[in-house]
Amino acid sequence: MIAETASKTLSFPQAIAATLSQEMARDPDVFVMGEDVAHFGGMFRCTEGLLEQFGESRVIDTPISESGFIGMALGAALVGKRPVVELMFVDFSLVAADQILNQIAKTRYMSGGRVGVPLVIRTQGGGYKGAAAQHSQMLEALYVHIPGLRVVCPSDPRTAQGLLASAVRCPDPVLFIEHKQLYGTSGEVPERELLLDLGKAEVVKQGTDVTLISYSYTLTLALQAAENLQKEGKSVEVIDLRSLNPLDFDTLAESIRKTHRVVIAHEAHGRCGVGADLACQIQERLFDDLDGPVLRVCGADVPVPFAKVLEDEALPSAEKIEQTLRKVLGV
Amino acid sequence: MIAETASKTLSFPQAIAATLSQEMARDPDVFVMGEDVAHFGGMFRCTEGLLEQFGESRVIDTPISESGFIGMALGAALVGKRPVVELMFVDFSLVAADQILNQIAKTRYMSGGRVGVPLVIRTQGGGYKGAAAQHSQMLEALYVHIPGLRVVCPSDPRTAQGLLASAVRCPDPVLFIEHKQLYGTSGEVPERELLLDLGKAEVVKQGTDVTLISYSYTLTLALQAAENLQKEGKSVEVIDLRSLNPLDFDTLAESIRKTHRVVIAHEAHGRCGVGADLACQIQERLFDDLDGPVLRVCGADVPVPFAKVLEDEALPSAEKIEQTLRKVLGV
Amino acid sequence: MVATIHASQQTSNLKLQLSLMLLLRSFEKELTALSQSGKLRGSLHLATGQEACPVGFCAALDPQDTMTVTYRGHGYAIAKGVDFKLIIAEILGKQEGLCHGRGGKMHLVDLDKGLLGANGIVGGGIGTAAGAALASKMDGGHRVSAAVFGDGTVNQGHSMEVFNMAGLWKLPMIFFCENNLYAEMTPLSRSTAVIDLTRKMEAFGIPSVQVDGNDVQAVEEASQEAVRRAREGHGPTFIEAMTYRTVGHYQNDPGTSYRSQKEIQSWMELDPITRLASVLKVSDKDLESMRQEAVGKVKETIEWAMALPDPKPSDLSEGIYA
Amino acid sequence: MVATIHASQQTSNLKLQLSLMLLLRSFEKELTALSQSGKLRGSLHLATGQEACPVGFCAALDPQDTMTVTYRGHGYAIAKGVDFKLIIAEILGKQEGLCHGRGGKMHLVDLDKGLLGANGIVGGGIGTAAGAALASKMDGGHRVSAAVFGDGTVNQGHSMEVFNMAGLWKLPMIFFCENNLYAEMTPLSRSTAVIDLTRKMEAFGIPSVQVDGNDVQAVEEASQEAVRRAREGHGPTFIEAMTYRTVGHYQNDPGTSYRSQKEIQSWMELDPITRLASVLKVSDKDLESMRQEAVGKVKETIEWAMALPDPKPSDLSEGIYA
Ligand SMILES: Cc1ncc(C[n+]2csc(CCOP(=O)(O)OP(=O)(O)O)c2C)c(N)n1
Ligand SMILES: Cc1ncc(C[n+]2csc(CCOP(=O)(O)OP(=O)(O)O)c2C)c(N)n1
Ligand SMILES: [Mg+2]
Ligand SMILES: [Mg+2]
Repeated sequence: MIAETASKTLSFPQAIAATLSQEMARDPDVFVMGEDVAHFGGMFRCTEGLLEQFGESRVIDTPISESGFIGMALGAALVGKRPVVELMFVDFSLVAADQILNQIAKTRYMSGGRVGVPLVIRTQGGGYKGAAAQHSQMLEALYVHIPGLRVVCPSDPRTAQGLLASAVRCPDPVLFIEHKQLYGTSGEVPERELLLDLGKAEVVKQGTDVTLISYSYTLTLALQAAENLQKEGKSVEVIDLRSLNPLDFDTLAESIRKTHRVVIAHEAHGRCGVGADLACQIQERLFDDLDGPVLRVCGADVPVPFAKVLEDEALPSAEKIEQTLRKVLGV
Repeated sequence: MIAETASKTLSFPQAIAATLSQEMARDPDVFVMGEDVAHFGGMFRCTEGLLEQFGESRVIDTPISESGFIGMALGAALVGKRPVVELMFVDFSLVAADQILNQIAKTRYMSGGRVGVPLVIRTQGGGYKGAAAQHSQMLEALYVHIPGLRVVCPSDPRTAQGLLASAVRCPDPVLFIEHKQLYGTSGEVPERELLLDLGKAEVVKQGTDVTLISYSYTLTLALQAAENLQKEGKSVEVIDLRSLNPLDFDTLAESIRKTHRVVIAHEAHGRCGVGADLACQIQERLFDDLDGPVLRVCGADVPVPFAKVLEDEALPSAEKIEQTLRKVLGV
Repeated sequence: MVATIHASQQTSNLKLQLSLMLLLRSFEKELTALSQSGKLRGSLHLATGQEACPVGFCAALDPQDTMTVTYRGHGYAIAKGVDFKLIIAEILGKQEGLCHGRGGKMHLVDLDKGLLGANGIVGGGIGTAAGAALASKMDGGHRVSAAVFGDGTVNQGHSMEVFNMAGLWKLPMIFFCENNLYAEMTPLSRSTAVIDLTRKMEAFGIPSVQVDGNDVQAVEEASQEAVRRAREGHGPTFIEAMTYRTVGHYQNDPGTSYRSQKEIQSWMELDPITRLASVLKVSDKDLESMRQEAVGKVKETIEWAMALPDPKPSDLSEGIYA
Repeated sequence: MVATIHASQQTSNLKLQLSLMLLLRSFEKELTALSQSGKLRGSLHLATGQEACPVGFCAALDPQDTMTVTYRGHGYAIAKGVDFKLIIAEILGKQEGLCHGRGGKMHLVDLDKGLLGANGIVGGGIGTAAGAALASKMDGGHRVSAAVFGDGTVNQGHSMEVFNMAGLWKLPMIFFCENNLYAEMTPLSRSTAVIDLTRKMEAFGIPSVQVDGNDVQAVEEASQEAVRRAREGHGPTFIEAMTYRTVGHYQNDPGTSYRSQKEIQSWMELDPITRLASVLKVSDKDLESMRQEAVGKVKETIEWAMALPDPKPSDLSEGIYA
């Protein structure tokens, strides 16, 4: 990592808003649309100030018509705009799934590569807040399964800033999933423009005994678990996946060839989840490097329950990740 | 398997229609709805004759409003009906994804188990017909990822009949995915009512050297590949998964403990697919039983292309499965 | 039907409705306090100021009639007869709660009382309500089914698909739209091309009626008429109840950044509770003591519910499949 | 604008339109033959009898105007100027095809000609068209965007969401609805509560016009007017073009089990090609020779395209990401 000279502290929503502002100032084709993003500044304050800066024609409040306005983003992208849509909860992506999966994801390939779809769908997911089954999901696996979309999950304000700027400039459609637990966090971000490579995973903690792969808010929990084990002299290498599609398998492989042990931690359901996908690919391609099975810590295969005790039981925690690491390490 | 005395030959669509007729005659609460299912008898002839038998109030043509009428099936199920919806192509399920995944799949759990949702969504998917990217998908992985639905894929007229009858009687919502390649096939079905257990996989060919897991139309290809290798004295055990959720892991495990080698073949995309899910679970739970990695034959991770040469390249074939079996067997 | 009720019975009905509105109001107040003190999880979508809608509408329904409501729909649940205590227990995430703590506030459901479900997805339950109406039609159409939703919900594709099928098939149902002028922070005029929703419904062949949603008697009357039409096989009615939430969209929204103090004040003056109280000539003192009684009932229930056991973590997977 | 064109120019325009309609008709005939002989993969959704719609409508558009169409939309692609040869090559799955053989018949797209895409999902491209209109509006509204779709498509939620936003934001666009009376095998009267679609559009604040969709001049005129309105900032127009496919829904549907012979016959008599020919006083003989010419052109192109190389299997993953 190159040292970033000047930096400042921003909350996660501020980092998003600042990045959108930066990109809109840079490129007049970038515009923002979604429910209550303009006059109100976004339900989660991620578009605050944009209306004042860029006006109503580039910061657009929409009706509650996700399929409609996401479809419109596709059309605008095809004629040269760079729409950044806010979809308030990723759970609501299901009312627009045809537009995302049958239209946006497929347009480029169906045209034989002749047509680009440069748009970003920024959305928000995840649990831990008692928001229950229809407001707590992490749905990235659905969007990784269908080819054609880039799927990106930032893990803190800095990666949000760097990945979002790259997403806005990306010629492909990007589904950018923020986590509601991160909205309350703050962190250092560089004063200057930051661009992080969309297709790269990052080793965020070096280690030698086991590779722990995670992303989004779960990375916070993964790092806690890794630090707990560090105290006992166990060295956990932690990788922030960042991009779920495309996958930076090389970074994973390099680590696994060193550690020979793997744990994957994410919040989404296990079945056909990203963890299952990674574990499958790892055993397919690195079977002989593995000392034992790739283990996962996932959200339980039930709709996210409302009651705290149940939600806690259903979702990953630092403790559960630590337990799984111990299992893999035999300690 | 118990010998089924009297039998007859039916095409796949006839087997479906006969089963629907049987279930509607048995239970007055069963009704059928979908686009052109009544007066026309279904785009694929799977509801032929039902209107004449049961009348317009139980065989209902709908507008092109999949989200609406699938939502209505949920409401009807809640008050005691047993709707069987036809969704013409599984690709179109994406315009109804909220109703299927946020509503139907979650209703029972969100009610604390107090409310049942006995409905069936019959749909059709798959490629090989030059129907291109929006009419050729197998989307089961999306519906397995989200808990709450039973997901079932018949592999011939007989399993279609037995599984569909069970699906109609099931107290949980069932997504029943037929394959367009199977519509042109015929097979023996029993004269008498057939009920196949919804949660069971079936060993359709015994073998000792490698376990080959498949389902839907791909099973046909899997059996061809297995037979080809049989000629060389290689004994492939072939399992028809049938139910993708819940998963009959015991049947898989029993076979794998015997063969120590696994190949999974399906048509859907690989990333976060059912094959990835199975491979992950197998290595998690049976790591020490495996002689090598679990390998997959999947649809390529591109939208299904139109041109024949490309579609052939993208989708599984008996030959590709055979090659992968050879790799696993080292022959 | 209304006409056959004796005046005294009507008055006593109205008194009950006043009590019920006070109960809903107190319920929301106490929940707000609970939320502020951190004892309540998740978002709290209140309907303070809109109480005449659930109370007036549900008065027109029979026990076997069905309905779906929104994240803001606890008032309908209570007015439809769902056990108030079980709702509070659910909102507190208790095993004895209406949905054993799995569903929470946004997902109340109680088939015995005809509540097919609250919903977290805008418009998500409208198809469900229509499906129950379709089922009823198959059985002769004696049960009526209702979908309750807000003004902003008419822009969701699912809603419009269902409007069309209900109009086409003349389903025995009621679309009860609480037009509180805003969808979250967006006024109807910035989200809908045609803001006269009753005109909009003509596209779906559904007759409409607009009603003062802060007048419980007017709401009940319009609802009775719609229910009658539905039960007699004349198909669906769209009721647009003009109302206002005097609070924010949810607990963290004061509701003041996008609405003027004057606007809020003018609606406060149309408060359905004080209006009904004055119709009934209930003195301020009597009203206050009725209010106290309602608050007491809610507080007591909350206390009871707080002491209930949580669900068992080991039962996490209970209830997902039959 | 129409008025300023000299009569002779108009006649020569109409002659060109007649040729174009004959080309479309021949195109469909030859493709049908190809499909019957097993040389064409997949479904073939024809628009035989509806040719006046694409030809009349596209005549009103400028090259930079954009549109989305359906699985049945090859006529619009051709009339909008997409290279006819590349379309045939695409339909034959060739590497030189419009979409390098990846898209196929249902997914034609050519940004250079303003064709934003055909679509396999009913209503799936309507948002796309509106998005291009929104972009145009941001840039001053000089480009007009059109969504072409069928009568049954108005019942899809996505369509209605977009109708509303287009009406609300006064987008420079045209909703061109080919009302061919059926959605697959279902007549409009069994799928829509209000079958007068122009009335339906009032719900979305969109003015409508109904036009004889088998009269190419009428279609062009109505379209010119709608385009003018859009370009002048008056917002969207809904054009309902009454037409009929004299063939089945797709190649395996004779189209006769759900439509009477009489009905089909009566529409055959309104055939847009013979009608325009008689307006232009083109003799049967001349018409036949024009037809022969069109057939020749199509056959020649098919022959050319059949000989082209297939895509390379090893290039399967080309084109999915930038
Ligand atoms: C599909 C979907 N989109 C967006 C939301 C977020 N959301 C929750 S309430 C709401 C406003 C709904 O407004 P209205 O229908 O007027 O009902 P009200 O809240 O005013 O009662 C929105 C946009 C959601 N829950 N579901
Ligand atoms: C979402 C969706 N549902 C169903 C279909 C199947 N389907 C293809 S064409 C069609 C009929 C469309 O009718 P209409 O809009 O009138 O257009 P037409 O085919 O008559 O030109 C249907 C139902 C589809 N392609 N997409
Ligand atoms: Mg509202
Ligand atoms: Mg039509």
